[in-house]
Amino acid sequence: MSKPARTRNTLLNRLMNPKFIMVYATIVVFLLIYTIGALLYGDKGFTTLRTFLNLFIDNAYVGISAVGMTMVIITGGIDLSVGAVASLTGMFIAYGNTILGIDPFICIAFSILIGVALGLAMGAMIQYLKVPAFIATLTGMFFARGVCALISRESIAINHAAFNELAKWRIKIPDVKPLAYVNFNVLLFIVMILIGAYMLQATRFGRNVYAIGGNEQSASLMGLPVNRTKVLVYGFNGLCSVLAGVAYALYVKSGWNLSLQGAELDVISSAVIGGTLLTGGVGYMFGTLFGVLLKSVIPALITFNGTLLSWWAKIGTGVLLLLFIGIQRIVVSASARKKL
Amino acid sequence: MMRKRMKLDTERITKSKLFWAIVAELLILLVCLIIRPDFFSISYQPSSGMLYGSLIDILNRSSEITIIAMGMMLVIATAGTDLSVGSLVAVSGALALRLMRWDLDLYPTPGDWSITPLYLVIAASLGACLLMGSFNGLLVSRWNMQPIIATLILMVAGRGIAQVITGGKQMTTMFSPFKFIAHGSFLYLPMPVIITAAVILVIYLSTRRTAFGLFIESVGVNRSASRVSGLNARRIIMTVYMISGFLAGISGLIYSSRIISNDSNNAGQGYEMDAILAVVIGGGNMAGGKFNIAGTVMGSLIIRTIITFVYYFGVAAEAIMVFKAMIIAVVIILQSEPIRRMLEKRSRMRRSIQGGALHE
Amino acid sequence: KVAFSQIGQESDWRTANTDDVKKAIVDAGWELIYDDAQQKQENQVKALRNFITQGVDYIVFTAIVTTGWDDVLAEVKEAEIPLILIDRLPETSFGNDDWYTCYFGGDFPFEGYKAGMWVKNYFESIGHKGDINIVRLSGTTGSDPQIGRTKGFDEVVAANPNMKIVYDQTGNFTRAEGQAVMEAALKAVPKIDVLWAENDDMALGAIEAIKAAGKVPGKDIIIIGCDAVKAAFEAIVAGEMNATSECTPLMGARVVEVIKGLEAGQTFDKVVHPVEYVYDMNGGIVIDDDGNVSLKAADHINERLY
Amino acid sequence: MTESVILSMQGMEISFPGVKALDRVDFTLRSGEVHALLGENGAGKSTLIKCLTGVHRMDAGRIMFDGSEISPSSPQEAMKMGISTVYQEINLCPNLTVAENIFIGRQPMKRSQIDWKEMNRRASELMERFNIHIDVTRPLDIFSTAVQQIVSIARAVDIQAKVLILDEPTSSLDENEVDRLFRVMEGLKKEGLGIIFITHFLDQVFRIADRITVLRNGQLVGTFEAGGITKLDLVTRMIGKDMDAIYNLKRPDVAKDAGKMLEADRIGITGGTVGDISLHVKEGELLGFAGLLGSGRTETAQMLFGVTRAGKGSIRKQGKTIRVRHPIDAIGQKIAFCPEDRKRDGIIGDLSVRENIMLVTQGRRGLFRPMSRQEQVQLAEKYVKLLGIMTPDIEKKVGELSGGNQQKVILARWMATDPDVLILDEPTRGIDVGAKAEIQRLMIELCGKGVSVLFISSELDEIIRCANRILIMRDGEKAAEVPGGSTTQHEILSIIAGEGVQGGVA
Ligand SMILES: Nc1ncnc2c1ncn2[C@@H]1O[C@H](COP(=O)(O)OP(=O)(O)OP(=O)(O)O)[C@@H](O)[C@H]1O
Ligand SMILES: Nc1ncnc2c1ncn2[C@@H]1O[C@H](COP(=O)(O)OP(=O)(O)OP(=O)(O)O)[C@@H](O)[C@H]1O
Ligand SMILES: [Mg+2]
Ligand SMILES: [Mg+2]
Repeated sequence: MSKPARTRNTLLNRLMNPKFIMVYATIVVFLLIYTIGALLYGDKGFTTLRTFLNLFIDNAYVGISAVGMTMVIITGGIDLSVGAVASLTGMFIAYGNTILGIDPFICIAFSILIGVALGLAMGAMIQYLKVPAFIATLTGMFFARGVCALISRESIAINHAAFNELAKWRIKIPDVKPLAYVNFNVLLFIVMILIGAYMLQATRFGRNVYAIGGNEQSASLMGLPVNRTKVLVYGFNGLCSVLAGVAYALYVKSGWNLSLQGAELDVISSAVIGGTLLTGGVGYMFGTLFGVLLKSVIPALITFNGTLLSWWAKIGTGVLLLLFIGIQRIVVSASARKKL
Repeated sequence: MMRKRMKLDTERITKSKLFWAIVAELLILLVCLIIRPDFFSISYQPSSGMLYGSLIDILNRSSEITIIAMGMMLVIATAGTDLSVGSLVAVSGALALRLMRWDLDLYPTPGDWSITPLYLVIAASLGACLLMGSFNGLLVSRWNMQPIIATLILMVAGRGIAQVITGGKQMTTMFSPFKFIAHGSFLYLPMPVIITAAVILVIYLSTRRTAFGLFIESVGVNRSASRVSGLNARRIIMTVYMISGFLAGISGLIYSSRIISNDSNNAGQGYEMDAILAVVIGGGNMAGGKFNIAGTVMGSLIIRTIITFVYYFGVAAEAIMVFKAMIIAVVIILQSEPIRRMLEKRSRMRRSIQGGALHE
Repeated sequence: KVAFSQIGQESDWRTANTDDVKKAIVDAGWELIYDDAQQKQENQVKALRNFITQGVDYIVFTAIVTTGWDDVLAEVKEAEIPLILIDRLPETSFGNDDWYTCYFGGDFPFEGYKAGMWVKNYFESIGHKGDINIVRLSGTTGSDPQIGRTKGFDEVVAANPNMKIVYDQTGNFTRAEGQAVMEAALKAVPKIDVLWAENDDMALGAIEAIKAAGKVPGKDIIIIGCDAVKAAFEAIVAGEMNATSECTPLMGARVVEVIKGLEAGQTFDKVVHPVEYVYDMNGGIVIDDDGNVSLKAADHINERLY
Repeated sequence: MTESVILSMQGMEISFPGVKALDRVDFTLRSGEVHALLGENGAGKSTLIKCLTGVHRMDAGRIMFDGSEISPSSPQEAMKMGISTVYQEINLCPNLTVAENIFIGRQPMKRSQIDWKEMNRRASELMERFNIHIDVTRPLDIFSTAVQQIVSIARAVDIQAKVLILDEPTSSLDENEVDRLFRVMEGLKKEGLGIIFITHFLDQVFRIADRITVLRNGQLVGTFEAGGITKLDLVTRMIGKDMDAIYNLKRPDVAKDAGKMLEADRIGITGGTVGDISLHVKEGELLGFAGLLGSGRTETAQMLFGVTRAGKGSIRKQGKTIRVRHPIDAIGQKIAFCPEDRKRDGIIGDLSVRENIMLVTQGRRGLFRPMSRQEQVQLAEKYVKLLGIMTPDIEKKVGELSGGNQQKVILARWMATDPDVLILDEPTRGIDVGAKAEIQRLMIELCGKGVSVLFISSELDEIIRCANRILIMRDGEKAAEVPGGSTTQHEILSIIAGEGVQGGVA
């Protein structure tokens, strides 16, 4: 009697798992675009480590938010409030510190409280009142933006010694020119990605998230804590939005009620480009990491070009977006064909 | 028997989402009435030949969103979304102005003239939007791209295209036939209201008087099963995005005719969200399925009423957001299934108590 | 190499501004690196970082928002790249002002002030007695021009008790919203004498709303805008608008002048405002405390290119 | 016998809009017994289970479990208390691996991390117990319905519980799998579990059940000792009328000179699992398909209908070569196909019964010739009556019907198109005895009108009883073709098992 062939559980085998195809496709496209950039603008400094690290520095806040968003999207939901909540965080810190003279770290704690509470509230609305996530979080977004505007309509600078210290803190990479460094935001981004990946991969909570995205009704019949998980996911996303807001505040050291408008679309598309399916059930943190990088390499390319009219830049962004998704599709379908 | 039927009907009415949308709209209007009764005054305006009043404004200014929402409604019914509509509004306007003026480098004083005949202007604008709609449709139906991402492409690029068309300039025209689209009147009503009514009628006839509506809903609920049942799911999805693009084009013509110029930067800004909101308030399900034309129109009216309310009473415009959030939250929560079921249970209980009392 | 970081393209005025600066730089024979931030502060920060990486020689910068530039501007300073600010002057916490070379841009409060003076003196000139009911369409709340122009106009209102602002709402600097807000204002406010729109686009939108209400713009309601774009001149000549307070987007010449000067080792005043006028139908209305008068729009319409 | 009562439900009541699904139902379960729950489609069996496990909130009634009163508010709670359930529709997550589906929510942990290795190992072991040899690290959705069903059973069985509920676990299993399941059930019974077993296969009931409870229209008919009631008696009680006529079905008569209606010549999927199938069916003939799970019956049917494209071979209808690349083509050729996976390819859940029935007919008429409301209602009502679909009215959402009734709606949809060729992939799955007989009668009646029927079923006796010819498939290929009627179940089984004694048919 022939024993069925056991697949060996080697690292290679695990990495070659077909479920990671989308992630690999993203990485391939990223490398491709990066190479193109290097060929075109290598002489202008596109290939320097600094440019590469700038991708992280300039997009850390998007990435931090995308960690929570990835989780939300895996449950089959969506959260449009992230930009507004991050902006609100900035307002809290700026207004609290500059106008009211409160320690910015207390403001951050307060923001976390509010952000998580808003997230949980939206989650509860979605889960218990069966309001579509799109609408529940859209109201959340209007609400947060409205509160921003009510706090102040002018941008407020943040000027606090410890806060400035944190913003300025950086690890310099030795022996490279031009100067390259990693700052607090980048570390926060990487740490959040790792935490997110750990949660999704190694905890029951994370697996429940996938199960809910696969089929919510089934998950509930299988006896999983669907309600609790989903509400918590939105709460966690609220936390991520606040942290993104903190990162953004560190980045620009001010609060403005109109900041981060449309950031939610950046965050969502980063996650989706990284291979997360909006229908739920599929997505990986490392995919999201590369999604963020991929999404941020476009503006970098366009700036390096430096001659594009604003409108051509917009069209260019669209075309590049189309290009990625096209290539991603081709990579995925090619490997799918090979499998058969 | 007769009584039972009537009871059933009232039950059905209170259970429908449309009912709650209407209730919400009436409540907002009631608040207006209490604050200032003259909000409701409608008079005849001889100089423009139409009725004049805040209620007319609500109808008039909701047209852009209502028209777009009609397309969005069909797209949502197939379990999609179309984020590009706002940008298409800009494209349509830009193309129209470009065709009428055709003078990128000069700024001659605008007058009652046009380089291109109006029908060509309209055909070209709508045609371009139809084309862009089919681009969306292609990506979604053929390439199986996720609708949000697929339409994000044109959402970003669309405004760029609009600016390329006009060289980034805002051009004004005084061409009176074009002005008529938004400022003219018919049957004492502003033209946009008439156009909107026509669009609603056409959408109604083409979805409810043919099998198109059923097919859309079927594909939206279960694409795989619809395919097995012999529906050409791809073609249906494609068509729906084309309709959405086309209607965005109409909306864009109204918008640019209103301001008798193009505005590639601001035209249609945020329309996609408002349209989606209107559809959902009207009872549409983002996951696809049944759509409700009357509900969607109601949703659009609610949104416009809130804005008009804010303008009319001079409330700080920043409050629009908070206002919108609160009113929508209330409407949506009232419409939500658990709450409706609760209300229903309660009314049933009350009825059974009454029934018991009757027997004694 | 000259790098130029622009806010985005939100209006015609901005387009004219961008075109003028870019053209001037290119015409001067320098290499231009241009970045459009598409209304996002973060994009501008990215662009500035990028300019540093690319090692440009000068940076021309229009800040989308007043605050939040400390870090990146410190980096610019560190890299010893001369910074030329135009249109908007950001606030920083640097304590001194040697982080930028010079600033060139409109004096927003003064623009508002001139508009207010024009209204006051216009009504005096036609012998109007009693209250002047003013509707204000303000710009995007929180933006520099909105804050400045509102402040300047309010100064005049405060000094003249017969000038009353009866309705005040934002029109976000766009034609469509200017129109919709004016439409509501016409119904909510029984008597309107003056419309003061904080930019021309809103005024042009409002004109259509006024017509639809059966009133004659420019006669029944006196309309004054701001910016002085060509479309406003046309409206003034056509008699549908009364005046506009200039805010010039033409900054390219000054930018080139500064850079050339810097190359030659000159220094410049930190803050310079362009000379701006008020244009109206007939001219001759006093618009400031020095007795300067408004110009007749019809005489200048042909020199307007934007 | 001194079995103690572990679970008792008294006076259970629940109503949905338009139906009273349960009306004062009592039910008791002893530990160490298998208690069968029977009734027609829509009788309320699944609903009773769902009330017990907290999916639905009952309107009235008391549940005693293990000596104390409980009122579970969610499946999660019920599971914690020791009630493990396999629901009727397969309720698993298609995106997760087989192993995860078995262990989700109770994964083995190591240092507060999920121990994936251990989990996969145990999952493999468990699947071997059911003689399924698959890579448990592959996502569930690539496996067939049967495998999925076994996965969900494996999950329920592995949970340490006091009560195990199986709602139609055997509907898509073949004989071997059923045997294996029963062996597992016997084992659990010995351990003292109480098992509730819902099925429409009366043979199976008599094989394993100790007691039987019958529901009809949401009301309790009675509880019987399995030894004290005959099959016929049981059917009569379930359906409420005498139905012995159903066992006297006659195979369709095929005219000697009947032409070939549909022929397939060496069709197959390039690079796929099924290849080289040739078959034909004559006018008015009923061709049965037998085979093990995954033998490729479904894929063959899907090729004939254009759901999956046949990469090679040709298909002829009435002598003319036809191209079927999309179901539209097949429908145009008057072929109808009632798919196996009802949830995915069949029902359109949010649409009403009426709309579901008229859908294909309307599709054929095209966009611009819509059926009038009256026509639609007539059509729907005709088939609701013909097939005995239990629904309060034709505007009810199909998704809210009981499983069996959903199946009937799909059947109605295809019958309404008046086809020449009707392909039925497991049409009798999850359907009660009465309705099953009704469907068989309908098939034969259709054959009498000249329709050719291709009938796929995992129930051999059903095929043997009805089919003129039986096509037996093995491993994606045609293994044999035998005449119906004269062939016995045993003969077919031996062909199916054939030379390929693979895996380990114990
Ligand atoms: N969620 C629901 N909403 C409305 N009605 C429902 C719902 N679930 C079940 N019903 C109705 O309750 C009745 C009983 O259904 P149930 O699923 O319990 O039947 P069943 O005995 O399991 O039938 P089958 O053998 O076909 O599975 C049916 O008439 C059905 O239409
Ligand atoms: N027990 C099993 N072990 C492994 N793979 C299986 C098993 N059952 C089904 N499969 C998979 O399903 C594929 C064929 O399924 P298909 O649905 O066509 O067969 P079927 O005869 O209709 O079976 P079913 O009765 O499950 O519908 C096989 O190629 C195989 O990959
Ligand atoms: Mg059932
Ligand atoms: Mg099958």
